[in-house]
Amino acid sequence: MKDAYWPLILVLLLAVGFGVVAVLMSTLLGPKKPDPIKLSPYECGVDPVGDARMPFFVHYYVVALLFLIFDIEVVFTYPWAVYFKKLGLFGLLEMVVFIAVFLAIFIYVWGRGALEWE
Amino acid sequence: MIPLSHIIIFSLIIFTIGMVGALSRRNVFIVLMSIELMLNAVNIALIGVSSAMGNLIGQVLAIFIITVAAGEAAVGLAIVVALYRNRLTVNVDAINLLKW
Amino acid sequence: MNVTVPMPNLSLVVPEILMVILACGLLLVDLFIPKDRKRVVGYIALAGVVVVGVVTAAFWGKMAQPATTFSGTFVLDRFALFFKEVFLFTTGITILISLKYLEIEKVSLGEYYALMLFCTLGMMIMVSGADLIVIYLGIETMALSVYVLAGFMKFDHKCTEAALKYFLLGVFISGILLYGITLIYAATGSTQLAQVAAVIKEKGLAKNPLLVLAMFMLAAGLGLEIAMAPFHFWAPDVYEGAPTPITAFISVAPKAAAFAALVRIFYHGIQLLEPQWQILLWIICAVTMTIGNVTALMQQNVKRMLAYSSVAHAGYILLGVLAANQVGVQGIAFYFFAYAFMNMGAFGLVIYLRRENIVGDDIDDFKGLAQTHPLLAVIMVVFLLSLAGIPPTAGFVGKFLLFAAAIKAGFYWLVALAALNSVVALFYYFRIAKAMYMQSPEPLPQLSPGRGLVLALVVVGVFTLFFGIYPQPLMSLAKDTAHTFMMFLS
Amino acid sequence: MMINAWDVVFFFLAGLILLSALGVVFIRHPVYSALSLLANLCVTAILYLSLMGAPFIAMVQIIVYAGAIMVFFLFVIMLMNLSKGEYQERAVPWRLLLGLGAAALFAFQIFILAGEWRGVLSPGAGGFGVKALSHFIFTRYILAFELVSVLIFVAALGAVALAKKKL
Amino acid sequence: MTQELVLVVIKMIVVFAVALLVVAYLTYFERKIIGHMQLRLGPMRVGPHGLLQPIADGLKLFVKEDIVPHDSDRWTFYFAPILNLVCALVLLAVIPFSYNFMVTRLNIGVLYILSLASVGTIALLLAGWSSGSKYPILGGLRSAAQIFSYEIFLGFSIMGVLMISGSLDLVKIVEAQSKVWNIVYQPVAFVVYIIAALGELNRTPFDLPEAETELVAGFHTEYSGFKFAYFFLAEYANMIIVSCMAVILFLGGWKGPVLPGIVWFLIKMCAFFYFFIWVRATFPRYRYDQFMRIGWKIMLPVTLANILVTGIVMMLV
Repeated sequence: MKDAYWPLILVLLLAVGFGVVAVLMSTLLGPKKPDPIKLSPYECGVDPVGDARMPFFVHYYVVALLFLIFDIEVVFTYPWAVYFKKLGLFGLLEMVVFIAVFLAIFIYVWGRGALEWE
Repeated sequence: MIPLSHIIIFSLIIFTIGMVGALSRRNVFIVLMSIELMLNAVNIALIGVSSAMGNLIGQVLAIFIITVAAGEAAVGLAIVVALYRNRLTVNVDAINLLKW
Repeated sequence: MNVTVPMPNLSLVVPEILMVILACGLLLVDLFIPKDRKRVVGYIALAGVVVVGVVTAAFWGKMAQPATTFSGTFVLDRFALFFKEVFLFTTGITILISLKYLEIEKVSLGEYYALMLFCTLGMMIMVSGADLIVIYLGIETMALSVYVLAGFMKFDHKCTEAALKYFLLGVFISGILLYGITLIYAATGSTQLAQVAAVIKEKGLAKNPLLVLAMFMLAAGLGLEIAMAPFHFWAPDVYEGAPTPITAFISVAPKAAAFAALVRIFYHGIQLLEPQWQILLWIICAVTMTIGNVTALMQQNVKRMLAYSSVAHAGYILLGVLAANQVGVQGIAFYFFAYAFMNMGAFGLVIYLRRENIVGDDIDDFKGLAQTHPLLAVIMVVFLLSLAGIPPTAGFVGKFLLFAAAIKAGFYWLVALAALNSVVALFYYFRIAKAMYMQSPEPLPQLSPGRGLVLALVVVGVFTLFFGIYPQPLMSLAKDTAHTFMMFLS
Repeated sequence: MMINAWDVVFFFLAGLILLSALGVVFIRHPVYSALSLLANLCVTAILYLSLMGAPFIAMVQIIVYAGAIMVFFLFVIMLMNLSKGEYQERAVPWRLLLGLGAAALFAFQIFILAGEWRGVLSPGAGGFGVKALSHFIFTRYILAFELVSVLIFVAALGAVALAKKKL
Repeated sequence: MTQELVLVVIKMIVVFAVALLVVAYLTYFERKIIGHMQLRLGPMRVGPHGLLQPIADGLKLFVKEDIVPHDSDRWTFYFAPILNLVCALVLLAVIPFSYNFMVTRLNIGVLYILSLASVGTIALLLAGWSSGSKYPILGGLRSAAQIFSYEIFLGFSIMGVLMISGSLDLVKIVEAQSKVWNIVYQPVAFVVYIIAALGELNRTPFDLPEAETELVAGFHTEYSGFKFAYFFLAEYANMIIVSCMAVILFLGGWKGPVLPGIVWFLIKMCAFFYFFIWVRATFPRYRYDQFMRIGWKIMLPVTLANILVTGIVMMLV
């Protein structure tokens, strides 16, 4: 079987079509009895307190940052892994250096306590 | 058969749109995203040229650009976060302690 | 079947490798050093920089011919070595003047030094890159570290703001730089400078509009770090907002790196477009000098004034680039060392005046310095003389070389303009001197500089004078640099 | 017949990219703007895949740009979760003028450049495999490859140093 | 050309229909199996042994009132579940159920799957944000943080397999396992893959976004009706994908004696389903900090070491 990308478009269309149509149908078919309490944000039955704004959680930010960084490493490792057999020892050394630097990042972040979730 | 000029002109248009956004919008996030748009336009041109010439250097550069864009996003948003802590705003207009 | 990978000649990148190891090691060491003894990190960084400097200097004798490695993406020649020494020197001095400052600002952290080392690494790659991709990555490594350093005092409003402005502009301009690289690639099918030059020659692309446009974009992209008009307006803001040692650093090292990269790309990559880029640089040079000097006249804040003065200096150095002859490159090389001495010194003095509650960057803070600290005032005068280009200082020799190169290349009008500008510059340098000598002092609390700062001031002060009186050693080094660098062109 | 089909594909994708690019710049709310950019990046990936024979870049584009950078953006926007009023912007005419100036400049460039391209894209001719690309990155551009790790180190270092409240 | 098109369409419809059916019955079997494990019977009322239960559930969700909270951001509120489902469904297109049976074959199949999986995260973030209420936002951020953390380890864990097979093409990866399955060479990677998959699927023991005690119900607190069902569908569709990938990467895909390939594939896939359900019935939930610690402090170094060891061993052999 040869490579072909065009079927992906069909698949995408089918998936989107299914998604949109089903949601629309259910919106049209379902009952409509809105009332203010039902439409208010859910807070365990208590009246909503404050707006949805909250303090900045820096931990989430750091995790997202780590993800971004290691995602880059993953992306560079794919072509290397695929080509590894041809590259041989030299390729391995290249990747050792590359991973070593990322490990340094990792140790640094760990040591700074950015991985601790209090 | 698509002439390469189409691709390049197209990428220039996108690049310009990004430039307009980066210069005229006030929300830091949108300014940053407009800049990402500019980089994306560069990538379109690079890959177009690369595949028209049958030369892979453009694709290599494109990968590096994407990587650098990630680094820039990390640093840029960190600066925005630091600023947000100090000022509780992300609007470039409100950032005016220093006169340009 | 294995592909044969030519083992790169790693010996040429030893300084860079050492730098990476130093920076990473510094960070890891920093994790285990208690909060009150962070000064040690600074000492380690300094020692490391000195070692790398010595190692780099050891290459000098061997590099009579340029050597390339990593499949021609990296080149080591005397030009690169010379500039690497400039960066390392600047970094060393910056670390010295930071030691005390960081304690006053309460941000003594390993990250600070590590970022500075990474920044230096980026610049070292920039001057050695023989491929636009490598140069670009070097620029970005440098730029990202500088953005963070500029905003390092993250609870200071001005500081984060300066960082944001610098960052937004920098990233925006790097997009334009990239488009320039893309256009060069599109026109020649390569990003390697030697190949680009060969293709231009072979196909006669010297008047190709693509390349001309690319040239504009590259000049713009590098012009940001150089702080040349019309991309100079970030400089005063960032210089004012950033921590003062970093301001000193930004005003010298990235500028030198960007100039080196510009010279390498223009001379080795697109040298056949010389008629075009001469017109471009002529205009930029004239505008940059004038804007820098005229706006500097109106500043009250010393950091801002020095910022505009550094814009003006970028204009003078552009004279050397424009000349495109051996004297020009020699002048650029010499001038950057001289500029490193005098500018670091001037900013060092601003740091000297830094007290608990006073930033020390207003011109009034200099009032009557001659009475309270006569020696300090004398040193400042030396730096000011050098910045203004008056003998017997290194600044004079550098400026002389640059002007000579421009005259040799026939840019008489431009040199006349530059001379006029130098006269204008005298006025604002004189204002600081006047404040120091002719105004009575306000009651000053005791200044308590660190030993590092004193040492740094003495070193740069002595160098400024020494190379002003006896410039031969540095001149001959600069001449060798220019000689090997220009061999390509003949 | 085939030629026309590819032209149609190109103009369709280009139109989508153009629309979403305009969306990024002119939509008021940053979350919608980010979604527009997301669409832009994904359609660009389709463009690479379908017309330019660059499947690996297309995937990297989605993994890194759409899957990491945009997630990061949205993440930070949502962490701050500013209320709607804070997205109001003052209209600044001179900024707009600056933008229009840039646009005019580039329109001018397009006129200069339009005649300069002789190459053509021939989609369907099969592009480069991943391995060809690997060969380039891991033999010729080793230095750049290793430099990337340093660059990312700098980014991580800077971001942590700036964002963490106390170190 | 036309023939090809028709073939693709038929395959596509078959795959989707079967997948949706499998998803529906997965929920049934999950309830049944867990029920039996806990000495209960599970659903019994609708149809014999409750066999029609999933259909009843689907119908119920379909005709339920579709509540859109007034604080919500209407467009994104609708967009998020659709994006989530679409990202899960389009992945089915490249899974080779046997040597010949797949919608389309890509030479970068692995990347295709990982790339779209990462876009799915955005849907969760959007769902949480668009609800305009604090629990969903927190839940969305949590799920996203969890999913993309574990995505990294997932990516690294399959690197060893890629090194061995030297291709990103799923079919070639299976073909490379003709003699020995990759699980023999890559046991560590397999274990990491399974853990990462559990984390990425938000399943017990890592179903933290839905930790009722802390966060009500996670990012889909405000969702109801069919939009809610979409998240559910997407989760189970992702489970199918993850299982398929495990089979392809580590367990030799459709390879097996006697029986036709596709049967082997389905058998292996069902074993994974059973495993996931079993884990859910057995393990308690982790705390969020423990979860993150496991990920970043243990799995990341392990996967990196695995890559290097694989490399060294491949050099020596």
